[in-house]
This record gives sequence, structure tokens and C-alpha cells, in this order.
Amino acid sequence: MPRKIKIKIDELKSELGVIKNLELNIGRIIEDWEEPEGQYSMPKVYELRDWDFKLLKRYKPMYMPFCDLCCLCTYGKCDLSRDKRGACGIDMSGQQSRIVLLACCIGVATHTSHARTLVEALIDKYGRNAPIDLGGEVYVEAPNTRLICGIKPKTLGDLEDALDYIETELTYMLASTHTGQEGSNLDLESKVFHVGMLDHLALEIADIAQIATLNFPKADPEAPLVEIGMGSIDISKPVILVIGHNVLPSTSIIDYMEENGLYSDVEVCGLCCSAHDITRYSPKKAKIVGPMSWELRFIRTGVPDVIVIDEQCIRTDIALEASRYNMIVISTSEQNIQGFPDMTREHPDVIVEKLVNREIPGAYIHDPDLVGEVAVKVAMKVYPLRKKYKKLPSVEEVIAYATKCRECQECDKACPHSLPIMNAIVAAKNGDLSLLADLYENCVACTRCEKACPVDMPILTMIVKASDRRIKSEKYKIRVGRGAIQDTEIREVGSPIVLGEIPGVVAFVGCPNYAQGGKEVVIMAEEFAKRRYIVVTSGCAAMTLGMYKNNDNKTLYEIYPGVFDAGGIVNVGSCVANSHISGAAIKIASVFAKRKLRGNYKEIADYIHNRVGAVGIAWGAMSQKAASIAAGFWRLGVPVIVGPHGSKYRRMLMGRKENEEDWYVYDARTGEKVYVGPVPEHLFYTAETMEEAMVVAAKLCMRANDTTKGRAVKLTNYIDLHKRFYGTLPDDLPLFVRVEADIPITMKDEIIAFLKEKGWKEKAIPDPTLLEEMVRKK
Amino acid sequence: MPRKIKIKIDELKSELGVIKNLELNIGRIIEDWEEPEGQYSMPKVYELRDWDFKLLKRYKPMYMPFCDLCCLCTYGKCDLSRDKRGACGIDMSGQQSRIVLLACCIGVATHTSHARTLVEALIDKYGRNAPIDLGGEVYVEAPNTRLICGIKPKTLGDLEDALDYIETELTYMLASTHTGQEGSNLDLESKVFHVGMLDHLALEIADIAQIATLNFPKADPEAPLVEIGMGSIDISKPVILVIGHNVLPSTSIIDYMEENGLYSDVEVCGLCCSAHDITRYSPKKAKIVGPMSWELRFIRTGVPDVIVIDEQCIRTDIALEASRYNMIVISTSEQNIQGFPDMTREHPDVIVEKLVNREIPGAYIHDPDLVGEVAVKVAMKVYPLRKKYKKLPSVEEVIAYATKCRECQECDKACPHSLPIMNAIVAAKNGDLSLLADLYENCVACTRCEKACPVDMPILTMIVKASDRRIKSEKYKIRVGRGAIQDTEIREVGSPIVLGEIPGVVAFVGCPNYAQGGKEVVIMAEEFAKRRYIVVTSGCAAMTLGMYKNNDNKTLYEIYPGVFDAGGIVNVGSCVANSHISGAAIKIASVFAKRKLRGNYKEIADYIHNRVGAVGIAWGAMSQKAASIAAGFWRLGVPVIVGPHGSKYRRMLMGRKENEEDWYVYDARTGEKVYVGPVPEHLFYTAETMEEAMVVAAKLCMRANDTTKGRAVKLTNYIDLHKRFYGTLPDDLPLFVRVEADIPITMKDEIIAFLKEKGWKEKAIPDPTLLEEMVRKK
Amino acid sequence: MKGAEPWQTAEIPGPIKAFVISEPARISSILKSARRPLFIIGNRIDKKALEQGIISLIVDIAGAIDADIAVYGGIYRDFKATNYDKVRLVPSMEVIDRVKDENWKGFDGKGRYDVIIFLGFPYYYEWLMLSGLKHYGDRKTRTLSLDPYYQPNATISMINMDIDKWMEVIKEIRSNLLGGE
Amino acid sequence: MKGAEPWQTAEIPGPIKAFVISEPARISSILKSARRPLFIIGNRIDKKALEQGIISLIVDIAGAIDADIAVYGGIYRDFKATNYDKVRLVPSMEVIDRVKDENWKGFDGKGRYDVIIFLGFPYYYEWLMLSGLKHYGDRKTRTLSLDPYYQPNATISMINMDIDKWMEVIKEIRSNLLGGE
Ligand code: SF4
Ligand code: SF4
Ligand code: SF4
Ligand code: SF4
Ligand code: SF4
Ligand code: SF4
Ligand code: SF4
Ligand code: SF4
Repeated sequence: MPRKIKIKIDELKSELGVIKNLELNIGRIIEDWEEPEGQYSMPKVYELRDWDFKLLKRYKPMYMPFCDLCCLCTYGKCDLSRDKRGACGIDMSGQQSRIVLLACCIGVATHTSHARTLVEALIDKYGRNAPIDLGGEVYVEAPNTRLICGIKPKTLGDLEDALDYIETELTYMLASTHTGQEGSNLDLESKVFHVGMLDHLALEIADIAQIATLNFPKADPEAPLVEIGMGSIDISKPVILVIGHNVLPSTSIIDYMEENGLYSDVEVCGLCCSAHDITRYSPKKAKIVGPMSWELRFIRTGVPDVIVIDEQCIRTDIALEASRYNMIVISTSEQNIQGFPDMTREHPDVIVEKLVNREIPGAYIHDPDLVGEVAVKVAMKVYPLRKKYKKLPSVEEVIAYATKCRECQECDKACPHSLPIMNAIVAAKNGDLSLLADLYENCVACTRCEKACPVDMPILTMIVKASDRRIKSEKYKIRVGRGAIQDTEIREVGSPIVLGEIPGVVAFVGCPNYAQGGKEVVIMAEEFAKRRYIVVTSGCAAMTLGMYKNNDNKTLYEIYPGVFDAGGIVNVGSCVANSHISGAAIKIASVFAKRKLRGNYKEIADYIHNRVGAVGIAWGAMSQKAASIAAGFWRLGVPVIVGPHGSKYRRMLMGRKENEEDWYVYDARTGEKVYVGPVPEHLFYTAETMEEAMVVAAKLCMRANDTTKGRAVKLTNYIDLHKRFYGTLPDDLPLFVRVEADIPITMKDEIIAFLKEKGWKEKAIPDPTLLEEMVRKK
Repeated sequence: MPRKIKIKIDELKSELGVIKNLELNIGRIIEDWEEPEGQYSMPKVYELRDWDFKLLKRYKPMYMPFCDLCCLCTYGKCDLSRDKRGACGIDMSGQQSRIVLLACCIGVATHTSHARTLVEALIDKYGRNAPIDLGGEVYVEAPNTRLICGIKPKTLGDLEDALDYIETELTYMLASTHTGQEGSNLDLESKVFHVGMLDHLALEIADIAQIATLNFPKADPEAPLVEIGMGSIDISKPVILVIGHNVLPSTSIIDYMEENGLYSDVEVCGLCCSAHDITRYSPKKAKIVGPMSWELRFIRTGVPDVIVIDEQCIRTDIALEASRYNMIVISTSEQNIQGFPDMTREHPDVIVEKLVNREIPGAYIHDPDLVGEVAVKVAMKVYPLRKKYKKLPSVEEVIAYATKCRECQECDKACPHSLPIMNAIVAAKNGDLSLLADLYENCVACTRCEKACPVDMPILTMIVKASDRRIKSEKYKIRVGRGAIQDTEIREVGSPIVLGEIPGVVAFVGCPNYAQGGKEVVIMAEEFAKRRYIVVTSGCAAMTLGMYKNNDNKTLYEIYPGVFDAGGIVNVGSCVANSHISGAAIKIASVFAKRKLRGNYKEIADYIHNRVGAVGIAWGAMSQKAASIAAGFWRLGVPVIVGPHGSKYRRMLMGRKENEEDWYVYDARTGEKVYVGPVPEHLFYTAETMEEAMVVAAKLCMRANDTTKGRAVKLTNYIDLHKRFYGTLPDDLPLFVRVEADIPITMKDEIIAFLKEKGWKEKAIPDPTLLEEMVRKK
Repeated sequence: MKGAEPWQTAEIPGPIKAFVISEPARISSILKSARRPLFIIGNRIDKKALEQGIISLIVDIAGAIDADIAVYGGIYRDFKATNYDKVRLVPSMEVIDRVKDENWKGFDGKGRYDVIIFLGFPYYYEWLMLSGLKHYGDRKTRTLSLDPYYQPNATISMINMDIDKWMEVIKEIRSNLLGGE
Repeated sequence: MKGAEPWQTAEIPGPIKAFVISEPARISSILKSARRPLFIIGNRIDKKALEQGIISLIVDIAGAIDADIAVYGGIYRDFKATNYDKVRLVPSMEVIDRVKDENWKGFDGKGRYDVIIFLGFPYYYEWLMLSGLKHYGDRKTRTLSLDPYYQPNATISMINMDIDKWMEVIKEIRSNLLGGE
């Protein structure tokens, strides 16, 4: 695919006639980027397929089918159980991989259309030539883009070529899921990886476009702390709640308030990534309610006056929920119109009037600049009426509801977390609301229980009411998303990470579908920060980290610094900021290790896989986007751990530590094949408990390239955690100790004895690579 | 989205430096297309949404959920039964529409990546400036492109802008299916329509690119007749079988043979659309085996020596099936690599050797030009060995297999068509193979029966063996795909169609998942041709029409002319040629009626919906592509009927003839709202039987604009078919008779009596439109 | 219960599944208790059953409970030939679209149907129509599949059985409702 | 059978479903007949059951049939504390990945497991692990869910029952195998 660069020409005469005021897109130009182009600029899937297959040989798909059937075409449904095949010939493995690919395609489509919307709107506003400046110390501004596309984006306009590339490739990948297309489960998995790679590109484009133009913190380790939690919302003012991922409608609310001197008259708060990004835009004004699972909780309190939704991870029944409380909903994204009439071309005051008078069920406004005025005006008009509308029920009302319970247990059976709802209702019937309150922590506020209840018990509302004191005290601090990692930071930590002296980079990312509440994430993050790992975080997980306080009444963000260094807790930002996490790994290879970046995916991925001890923990991963984000890490060779619900992604990528032949690398110095042990052992892994996740994460941070000192540090953490939870040395320890110097000094005797017993032998430490072409000799 | 036009400049000096040999993409230029631009060039979904909602008000989604659950994210599975909602808030209607949207996205992705592959490869070969010439009488070369994109493509290069637009829009639409996005089922349906519109654009681009460059018939009503059927394959030669939709690897086979004087040494035959297109390329040399359902039948005969697969509708277990018979498979599309090693960079002779020696399980070759040489050489080498490999079993072997039957009926329960397999096996056990032979007609050769059988009975092979005489006699003629409809043809039929004198255009399209065999399609097509409808056809359906002979030993193609006129049977070509069917409808509005085309979707669709009596019958529609093709017709207001399996598309778009308020239009002359009756009554409809389909199709050809003479002709056919099957006048007749002159003269008395009894009253005949803006007055 | 698995292996139903009743007596009493019954009949009735006169059995049963019979396609003529006066010529898609509409008052305008009896469709097609009614129909409307298969999306379904057994069942229902052989 | 519906409403299984056995005696004999049994135990055993000593019951049962017990996470310490010598510390994903591999010879290298007993996982998580084994496991390997739920993807499953009832069942299995109370 030819890359394009745009220049402006005022007048040009050509055989086609006189052309004025044109922008010219030039197919190819010798750019002022001194780096020579790699082999794989804007690669097709078959160009990187051999790398994918190397990974898939180590990490074989382990399928746990979520359905025995396929229902994708009219030959079906087809029974694929065991060794059967569908009418089209596909088998269960192919089908599971195909569904993973489909999910990842949905994920990357979501991020790409988000990025496209942002880039187009920001070009409209700031011009195609608005510079991509992500902060003084960020020289490699777009590591994913440089790596994957072979271009170095200087202006907003440059980002469009990368978007074109993603859309074309996505189309190919989605086509592969059609009935009667790709039949090889491994090729389908390679396509999953391809889509994942595209996803990080889309993420990066979206985030750098908004950072560059919207005055977000620019790679600032000391990005400001802002308020988070329902208790921090000032309910004495009109409240506008923004939900979603596209920040533009939200910025227009802030802008309108500012321009009209209403800065302190209206409370603006957000959920999900729009909340992240609106606080990056306006840390002084905007507040965060919480992650996705707070959406219905907050609505059920009756507080928001106006809800502005944009795109992604928004309850699809928002109109219904809002209408119960007479809240007014404005939809702003073409991806999520909600059936509302398109009011974009009406005068703002007309829209306000129609909304306030309930002449329309909601309004769809696809011009973000118009949203601010309408939302603010409506909020101020309807706020005085808020008291009239239904709020939380009284304790007596809760008890009255509870008495209707038939004790049928349908609620328990509908709850995705199998919470003991019926017992709590029964207790409430007897006046004890404490069991309802106990549900709060682990409930994701999905209301499946309510929908299943034959007497329409408003279970979530009752839980919220029973927890009202807790809710009022939900008042915490979170550091706003800082964006990229500075090149200078990378230079400082590059060596300790690659040598293994910083034991690892642990990223807490993704959605809040936690099997046992968000507190587990906080415990894990603090554990790793204390152990001087670099902890990075983004999206809903980053919010979760801000929603628990320690004994000193402080959140992690108030205790740990935001710097990308050992012991930091680094909130990069919203979901799209995950690209800075992959970006940091890429920059370690390029900025620190000076590997060539441009169009050089295989070498960089090989570098990261063998040298950068990073692991992602998506403890509550829920969505298709989460799948595609994970897939992007997989292709870079970075392992991802999910919580129990993550098993529903249908297939893990599991290494087998005992299969010796899987764990050989080339020694780049000699070309010899050298056994390096199972490092990292898995690429995609479901942990049943947080204890398991911590031990496995520590283990997955080991890399073939660790120096003895680094390996010793990593082993110290692995062994230490293992001992803490299990009281023993890990059984597989011999696989990870290559030479005596790897052994942590403090436990030397014990370990040596253990190794002897297991018949351990010393192994070589090569300059590791999976790529034959990286061997320097020959 | 800015459109781009490319020019070449040899040297340009600018502030960026000296640029040589560049192609310049110019943002905007005053094109030499005199037609002023309409409002909706490259429209976003929200720009055409009000049109969609008009259709959706008439034709409401009627859901028949194919599953009670949703399993798309890790909150799930969610029970959506009855009025429940998922954890994300979606309800059953939203979910069903979302799955339809997802299917259509897969469909359009498939066509778009196919088009992209073609356009890129053809540009490589013939240059960006290769002209789009579709035949002397085709002036409106790209009706869909002009209508939707507002561009008039003159060269191959111009097509890329339209592809960019599709990919961007597809990405938005796919994003809408993400968890927590679009919550309105109607907005999801509007997005289905949007995707459908994009699909016809993709189809058109693919077909015009190949017609323009590959010397296909150019809108030729007398396109040549070629051979179709297994019996027409010369098995005494090496046989190369091509399967799929992308013709380029196939053309390279023909080219190689020609260039190397091997023209008559190798037999080249095809399945699915690659077969259509290779016979368009080389009607003298290539033959057609049959539609998709012939794939395993043909393989099970043991005949093909080499199988070259490209993309779409190819059995995903092709490698497995081929390996049983030692056939050699070459995969050529990145969408369907099949796990084979990438041999593209090897020397052809090396590939040949490795394939022939079975050193590799198959080869992936993504350079189509390389495929021809390899395929031909391999075929010639392995052909002499063919006899050694397993062929069809003998009768005795069939009986021996049958004796293993446990009579468990698992085969019957697995068969998507509930064929009486067990009984046939039991009969075979007793030496009677006739019941097995009876299965042939209705069997789609999916082998679900075999996979379900506990004793691994090779049921399909046994059916094929039992039918071997029939198979040898499968030797028919089909007219190759002619491509577009000429502007001159449109001018001639425009008036009789719009006035209703040609009773309708009936299109037989889509896949071969027929509930009761392909013969029904032939019967229906002949019925309509005899009644002097214009019968058009494409894809697998067009092949089916060629696979039955009448008493004179002739197929329909040998009896009816290929002209787009009353009584013609017009094979436009492969699936991508469906764009010429929508294109013909669009051209009636533009070429005949002189409505503005450029970026003027709503007016044209309104015109077609109210004036062009066209209906599609996709009797065996199976795929996601079939869904997106149908959706493209829906947005143009053209109804589509599917066979029983089509019910698995999960939702119909049903009108309610008795709801008077649904059937009003504006009279464009006066602005008055006028009742016009339920014309057409449904937009998407499953017919249980072919009799039903014929009656309903005749009815769905009525349009609000019919003149009395035209309506009389249409009613004649409707009543006549109804009487033939049911012996009575149709009950709803009063709704379709507006004035006495509408009544067919031959049945006048009977009908007038009937109408009186029903209390019929005369109605007005307006100049119909659903668009307020089309009212000329005011 | 044996036979209470979907006849087509893969047509797995959701959480709401048919109540299985195969005893002719119980089916008869369900039919008898219907206030406004409607038969919807398809064109894929087993050939053997047709030869053995199932159509007149169905018409007898319908007559005994004063049911409408909705039918379309080739088989209509067979029903018409019985001269049963409540045979309605209407395509299956159109009738189920109306049946689920609470404002539809039946072919005679006298009120909603309370028991809808299905028979004679391709298995998957009936499965889907019943699915539509399961999710979108009025809860008070019950659907009953009289086919020789377990149809999980009906409110009440028979089990999978062979044609001979099925004919016996249908005959017994007829005689329960009408008396005589 | 009552109680033989998926405990989580929507976790509908495919055509192949567990054989339901809830009688302690029959389960005991299945366990007794196992040549190489393996328990895989999760961290979500009901609190009440834990308080009532279910762990020692499980260990007794395992001991009676000489079974390995695979366990990981916090509950490992409880099992370790019983001093049963065949407690294996291994994460659930890793053990099921190996169990389905025909070349894996068990923790002691002595051969494949023939009966795999699951207990104590989140319902959906066990559902999925069992699904993996259902489709990819050796046909000769049988899986048995001992949880108080119907687990359709097991080869053999109990029905949904309350904790008290479950404790009785487990106790009875124990006494069937070991004698005594
Ligand atoms: S895509 Fe294949 S497995 Fe799925 S329903 Fe269609 S034929 Fe069956
Ligand atoms: S709202 Fe909470 S308690 Fe109810 S089903 Fe969802 S997670 Fe369970
Ligand atoms: S579903 Fe409703 S009625 Fe049944 S136990 Fe739960 S709260 Fe009570
Ligand atoms: S794949 Fe999902 S939607 Fe399809 S049948 Fe299975 S559970 Fe239902
Ligand atoms: S997308 Fe919605 S309905 Fe589907 S599984 Fe997820 S939460 Fe449930
Ligand atoms: S191969 Fe034919 S007989 Fe066998 S299941 Fe498919 S359609 Fe039925
Ligand atoms: S599935 Fe096999 S054994 Fe069973 S009846 Fe059919 S052919 Fe016979
Ligand atoms: S008509 Fe259908 S089956 Fe045939 S090639 Fe096209 S999509 Fe495939």
C-alpha cells in the first residue's frame, strides 16, 4: 500500500486544467526520517505469519468452547461437538478461533472508527497540519505507527494514512470469518494477531490525536490528581453525566460552560473512558464517577440530570433506565444513536425546549460542538425538577419490595457472579439490609437478576439503597492519564528492565468484570509496586485502582509516584492509551536498545518477547475491544493474564513447560539453538484467583535475556510470592535457574538443595532470538 | 470524505524538496461530469437514516430468534428470552438485529476485500489509467458508484476512492455491534441497510474492474453458451479444479496453458463464482462443474488432480477431503490460507516438486501469476497417478458399508434437510441403491450425516456412487455472465417496466441451500420467463438454472434469450454481478426517467421502490454475503424472498396489508397523502414452498406507480398464479385494484362481483413518493 | 425424557423449553379446553401419513374444537377438498406475524387465538416460527406442536416418534374428541 | 429431571450433555471403579460447606480411591494441611491442558487419568473447563462434577441442590467408600 503525504499547492496547471487551492497527496516522497525503511511497512498478514506461527508453536491454542454449535449461516445450526464438522467443513478449533477473530475484528473496528472520528473532527478544528507533539521528552511520538506503518507522523493529517491501512486490513481479516473461508485454526489465530497489531495502531492514533490537540497532560509523571467516586459528585448542582469513549462531546460541555461563565454552575462527571479523557482535558472541572459497572448504580441514585452518551461500553438500555428517572439522554455518536431523532440541524434552543418538554424521547446530535450548549442548558432547566422524580427508595420501601419475593432463586441463577441474592432479599424481608449491602462489592450492576425475577424486584436499586452510606463515602483521588512514556524515562529504565533488574512491567488494564470485586486489582497492583515492578494501568482498571483507600485514607495514586520507573503506578489514560504500554515496550527496543523501528515488526517483537519482562493483567476483561488489545500484546510476545470470566474468551494460548523442544532460541552470536526454559511460559492465561495471578505474573516476567542478576531478582519475587501463598518453593524452579548466579542469594542454600534433588543442570545464557535472520554470524 | 483524483507528474519542485516520478492525489477537482452533485455523496449512515426509517415503518422487523442467548462477551452468556435483557442492557430485538448487522458486515467485508484484491492486482497489471469500458452501449458504467459515491469512475484507479469509503463506513458499522454500542433495534436495521448499500458498491467495483480489463463479455445479451455439469468434464486429461470467487489465479492457469501450447492438454473447470468468471474469461476453454453444493460431490468422484482455491464459499475442510484422494491443493488468497506453507518466493519448479512429492501438505501462493504455472505442471505430473488413488466404491463396497449401519438415525438428525438417509442405507444393505440415488437431488453435500455417524459411514460417497449414471449425464449449457445491462436496453424497457406493462423483473440469485432441490428454481424461472417477466440471475442460482433440461433436452439458457427484456433469462454473472441488477434498477431511474443520479440515493431509492416492479428470489440463500446483498436491495426498496432455510436469517421485514396507515404516499403533484395499497407488501420474506414464492413474487411486483394497463397485467399474473395453485381469487385483491381499469379484462365480471362483495371502493392513483421533499408543489 | 431432544441435533433451545406431553388423552384435553384454537399447517407432512389420511384426521380434530386452519402452498387444495369451512388460505409468515400481535382479532375478527397448533413444516422452519412466538407472543397464547418431533420452542410439544406411532396418537386424539374409531 | 438444568440460566449446553447421577451410592461406585482418578479443586467452595469440614471429606474420598488432588490458589494450604500425600500444587488451566493430552502420564508419570472429578470452581469456569475436556479430551476419560450443580459438560454430573443436601451426599459418598459415619 503506497503511503501518502499531503502538501498544499495554491495553483497548479496541468493537462487536466487549472486547479486552485488544492491539497495534493503525494504517493511517495523521501521523508526527512533518516531511518531506513524495514521490510514490513504496512504489512499484510502473510508477511508476518511466520512470526505468528513461531509464537503459536510455543503457545498452542487451548480451546474451551463456549457453545457446541455454530449458528453463523443458514446451513446451521451445526453441531461441532468433538470431532464433528459443520456443513461448511469447519471444525471446533476453527470455529473457536474464528469467533475470537470476529471478536477482535469488532474490537479493532470500534477503536478505529473512534480514532477516525477524532482525527476527522480534530483536523476540522485544528487543521491537517496541527503538529503531533506529545511532550518535550517524547521524541518517538508514535512507536506503533512507526513500527507498523513505517511512517513518522508529524501532523494530524499524517495519521489518516495509518487509518486507511487499518481499515483495509480489517476488511480482509473480517472477510476471513465468512462461511467457507479460512479453514486453518492456526491461520485464524495468526489473523487474530494481525488484528491485534492493527488495534494498537488504532489506539495510538486516537490517543496521540487527542493529546496533541486537546491539551492533555503530555507524558507528565506528575499529572494532576482528580476526584473519583459517587461521593465526590456535588449533587446540589445540575449534574451532567458523560458516558463512553469519545471525549469530543464532553469537551464541548466544558468549553460551553467556560465560554459562558457557567464554570461552577454545573457539575460534569463521567463514566468509562470519556471520564478519563474529560479529566485529562479539564482536571479542575470534571470528575469521575467510576468504571462501567458504576453506570446503573449512579443512575439508580437518581442524581444525573442529563446523560450525554457517546460510544462504546454504554448500557444499551440507557434510554429506558434514564426515562424511569426522567433523566434526559443525548446521543452523539453514529455508532450508538439509540433511535433518537436527529436534531443536529435544529437550533439549540429548539432542541432544549423539545427535550425539556419531553416532546422527543432524547436527541441525537452528531455535531459535538452543539452538544455542550444543549446539554448545559437542559441540565440547568431540568435540575430544579430533579427532586420531584423518583429517588432511592426508603428502607421501608426496600422491605416492602422484599416481601414480594417468591424465593424462586431465579435471581441467583441469572447473576453472572452467582451472588447470593435471594438470601439477601429474604434477610431484607426481615428488616436486615446488611446482606444486600454485602452484595455491593462484587455486583457489576448488570441487572440480569432484576430481569429474571418473576415479581420484578428492583434488586439493584435495593442493593444501592442498602449501600447508601458506602456510596456517599466513595470519594477518592486518581491521577489523570499521563499519556505516553518519555524517551528519557525509557532510557533510564531500559537497561534494568532488559537486564532483568527491574523485575518487570505489570500492566493492569481492561474492563471491570471482576469475579470477586475490584479490590483484588488494588491488592495486586500494590504488591507489585511494593516489589518495585513498574505498574502501569489504563481504562476501567485504572479507575478501579483509584477506588480503594488504605489505612491512611489514601489511594494508591496518592502513595505511589506516576513515573515510569520501579515502584511507580502509572496511569496512562483511557483504553486508547494502552498503546503507550505497547509503545513503551517498543521504545525500549528502539530508544534504549537502538533497534531499527521502521517497518521492522518481527525484530522488535522478537526483542520484546525475549527481553522485555512485561505482562498484562486484564482482571475483569469483558469486551471485544479487550480481546483485540490483548491480541496486540500477544503478537509482540507479551503475555496476558485474565480473571476467571476471561475463560469465556474460549481459548487460551498455553505453553507447556515440560516440552523441552518448545523452549529453544537461536543464540544470535553463534546461530546455535539453545534451551532457555519456558520464558515466558504462557501467552494468554486465565487465573482462577488473584493469588494465582500474582505468582504467575511474577513468573511470566522472566525472559531469556535476563542477566544473572536480573533473573535473581525475578526469581526472588516469584519464589517469595509462591512461598507466601503455598509455603513451598515452586516445583518448576529448576527450569528457570540457568546458572548458579541466577539463584537469589538470600535463599541460596535452600534452593541449591532443592535443585540438586531435582537433578538440575546448568544451562547456557544466549543472546536470544527466535528469528534465524537475526543471527549475526554466517 | 474528500474524494481524490490522481494525476502523474514527472518532476515537481516544492518546499519539501525535489520529487520525481510521483503520482499525485488531488483532493478536489472540477470533474468533467456535468451532473450537479447531490446531497448524499459518500453518505454517513445518519444522512440516509430517515429514508431507512420510512421503510422500516412500513416493513417492521419480525424476529424469529435462532438462539435465546447472546454469547458475545464475557458477561455472558446472557438469557434474552422474552423480555429479558443481557448484562449490557440489550434485548432480544436488539440482539437479533445486531447479529444481522454482523452477518452483513462479514458479507460486505468479503466482497470489499475481494474487490480490493482485484483492483490492486489489475492496476499492477494494466495501470491505474486502464479505462472502465463496459461495452459500447453502457454509458452509465457504474450506477451504484455514481449514486452512492458521487463519482464517475473513468479508470481503474478511480475505483480506489470508493473502496476507501466502503472500508471506512464498514468499520463504523462493525463498531456498532460492539457490546455497549447501538441499543436501538431500528438503528441497527438502518445500519444493516447502510451496509447493504455499501455491499452493492463493492460488488460493482469488483465486477467492473474485471470486466474492464479481462475481456469478459461486455453487456452482451448473446454471451456465449458454455458447458456445465460433471458429465461435461473430460476426465481423460489432467483436471484442474478452481473454486471460489477471485478469478485471477484461474486466469493465470488459462494464460499459462495458452502461452505454453498446453491449451488442450489440461482440463480446467470451476465451482462457484470462480467458475462463472473463468468462463467469462475463457468460454472456449473453461467449464463449470456446478454451484457450491457440487464441491464434495465432484471431489468424491476422485476426478480433480489439482484444486486451486481462492476465496469464499470453499469447504474449510478442503485440505482434508483432498488428501483422502491425494489431490493437491493450492491456496491463493490471504483470506483463506489453509495453514499451508507460503511458497510464493520459491521457484515454480521447486514448488511443483515439493507438491508432487508430498513434501508439503499444500502450497500457499499469493502471487496469482505464479499459480498458473505451478497448477498446470503439477496437474500434468500427478495425473498419471490418478488411477492409483481411491475412486468411487463399487456397488458391492457400498453394500458392505451399509451393512455396518446401526440404524441409530443420527444421520437423519444431523441432515440439515432431514433427508431419509437411514432408510436409504438400510435399503442399500439389502442391495437396493435406488433410495440412496433418490437423495441426490435434495442433498447439499454437506457431510453432516457422515460426521454424525458412529460408524463413519461414507454416506455422501455412497450417494454419489448410487447416482453415478445421473452424474455422467450432467452435461448442460449455461450462458456465461454478460455483465451490465446496456443503456439502450434500459431505455427500451424503462417505460413498460415503470408503467407496469412488463409485469416485473424477477431476479434469481444467491446460494444453493435449497430446501427441496434446485429444480424448483428452474420451474419458477421458466414460469416467469413464459409470463414475460424479465428474469435475471447470478451466482450459484444462475448455475442451477443451467442444470436442468426440458423435454427437448435443452436448458433454459438454450431456449430463452439473454436480453434484458420481457421473456429474457439474463445471466449477469458471478455474485459480484448482482450489482448489475441493482444497477439496472438505478439506471431505469436515471437513464430512462432522467432522475439525477449523483449522490442522490434517497430520490433514486424512492423512485425504485414506488415504480420499478423488481423482486429478488434467493431461494437457497446461505451466506453472510447473501444477507448483505439482500440488504442492498432492501435499501433500494426492492423486496427479497428467500426459501425456507432463509428463515434462519432470524428476522423478516414484513408489511401488514391491513394497516391502512402504512400504505400512504405523497402525491408528488399535490403533496396530498394518498393511500396506494400494500405495494410492495413485504421487504424480506420467507416462503415455505415454491408455489408460495411464485404467487408472492408476482404480488410483490406491483408498485404504486403502475398505470392501469400495467396494474392489469400484473394482476393478471398474480390472479392467474393464485387461481392455478388455490383455485380462488386472492382475498386481498381489493387492496390492489385502484380503479376499474386496473381489472384484467379477461376476468372482469368475476372480479367486479368479488370486489363488490368485499365492499371495494375506488382509489386515486398518485405520482407516488415517500419523500416530502419530492413534492413539486409548495 | 426419551425423545425429548431436538429432532435436528443442533437445534438446541434456550432456557425456556416446551412442556412435553405425548399422551393423546392429555393433548386432547388441552385441545378441548382451547377457547380459540388455530391450526397452522405446512407442506411437509410425511408422505406415508398423507396416504393414511392424516388430513381428514386433522380436519376432524379441528372441527371438533371449532378451530381455524391456516394453510398455504400446495397442500391447501387437500384441505379445501375436505370442505371444512374454517380453512384459511394464508402464508405461514403472515399468520405468525399476526398471531403475535395483541391487536389482531383472528380471521373472523372475534378475538385472539389462545392455542396455536403447528403441524407439517420443515423441522427448523417450525422451530424458528415457534421461537418467534415464544419470545414475542402473548404469554397467554400457548403453542402446541403436533408434529412427531420434540419442538422445544413450543409451549407444549410431543416427543420424537416414528410415523406409525404418530398416526396412532393423532387417531386417538381424534377419537377422544369425536368418539368412534 | 428436576434440577438437571444448568445452574446459571444461560449456560445452555450443546447436544452432548452430562449423564445425571445424584445418588451417592452410584457415584461411589463410579469412583470406586476408577483406576486413575484425579480431583481438580477450585477456590470457590461454599463457605458453609467449608465450615462443615468438606475438605477433609474430599480428602477422605480421594484417599479411599487413591486419587491425586490438583489444587492451586488460597485453598491449597487447607488441602496441604490434611497431609494427604497426593495433593498436587498446579493451576487449573495447566492441569486441564495436560489432562486432554494423550501423551501426558499424570503427576507421577504412571499413566493417564480415567476419571477427573471437579469441585469448587465458579460455575461458568468449571462449565468451560469441562467443555474443553468434552470436546478435546480422550473419550475414555470421564469427567465427573461433584459440585452441587448440574454441570452439563461433564460426563457425569449431579443435579442442582442446596448445600445441606450436598453435604449429606458427600458424606454418604465418603461413608460408602470408607465405612463409618
Ligand atoms: S458457518 Fe459452517 S458451521 Fe457455521 S452454521 Fe454455517 S455451515 Fe454450519
Ligand atoms: S446486578 Fe449485581 S446482583 Fe444482579 S445479576 Fe448483576 S451482578 Fe448479580
Ligand atoms: S427472582 Fe425475585 S422472586 Fe425469585 S428469589 Fe429472586 S428476588 Fe425473589
Ligand atoms: S454460538 Fe452463541 S448465539 Fe450461536 S447458538 Fe451458540 S450460544 Fe447461541
Ligand atoms: S454482549 Fe450483552 S447480551 Fe451479549 S453476552 Fe455480552 S452482556 Fe450479554
Ligand atoms: S450430505 Fe446430504 S444427506 Fe448428508 S447431511 Fe448433508 S444434505 Fe443431508
Ligand atoms: S448414523 Fe450411521 S449407523 Fe446411524 S443410522 Fe445413519 S448410517 Fe446408520
Ligand atoms: S451464490 Fe452463495 S454459495 Fe454461491 S458462490 Fe455466491 S455466496 Fe457462495
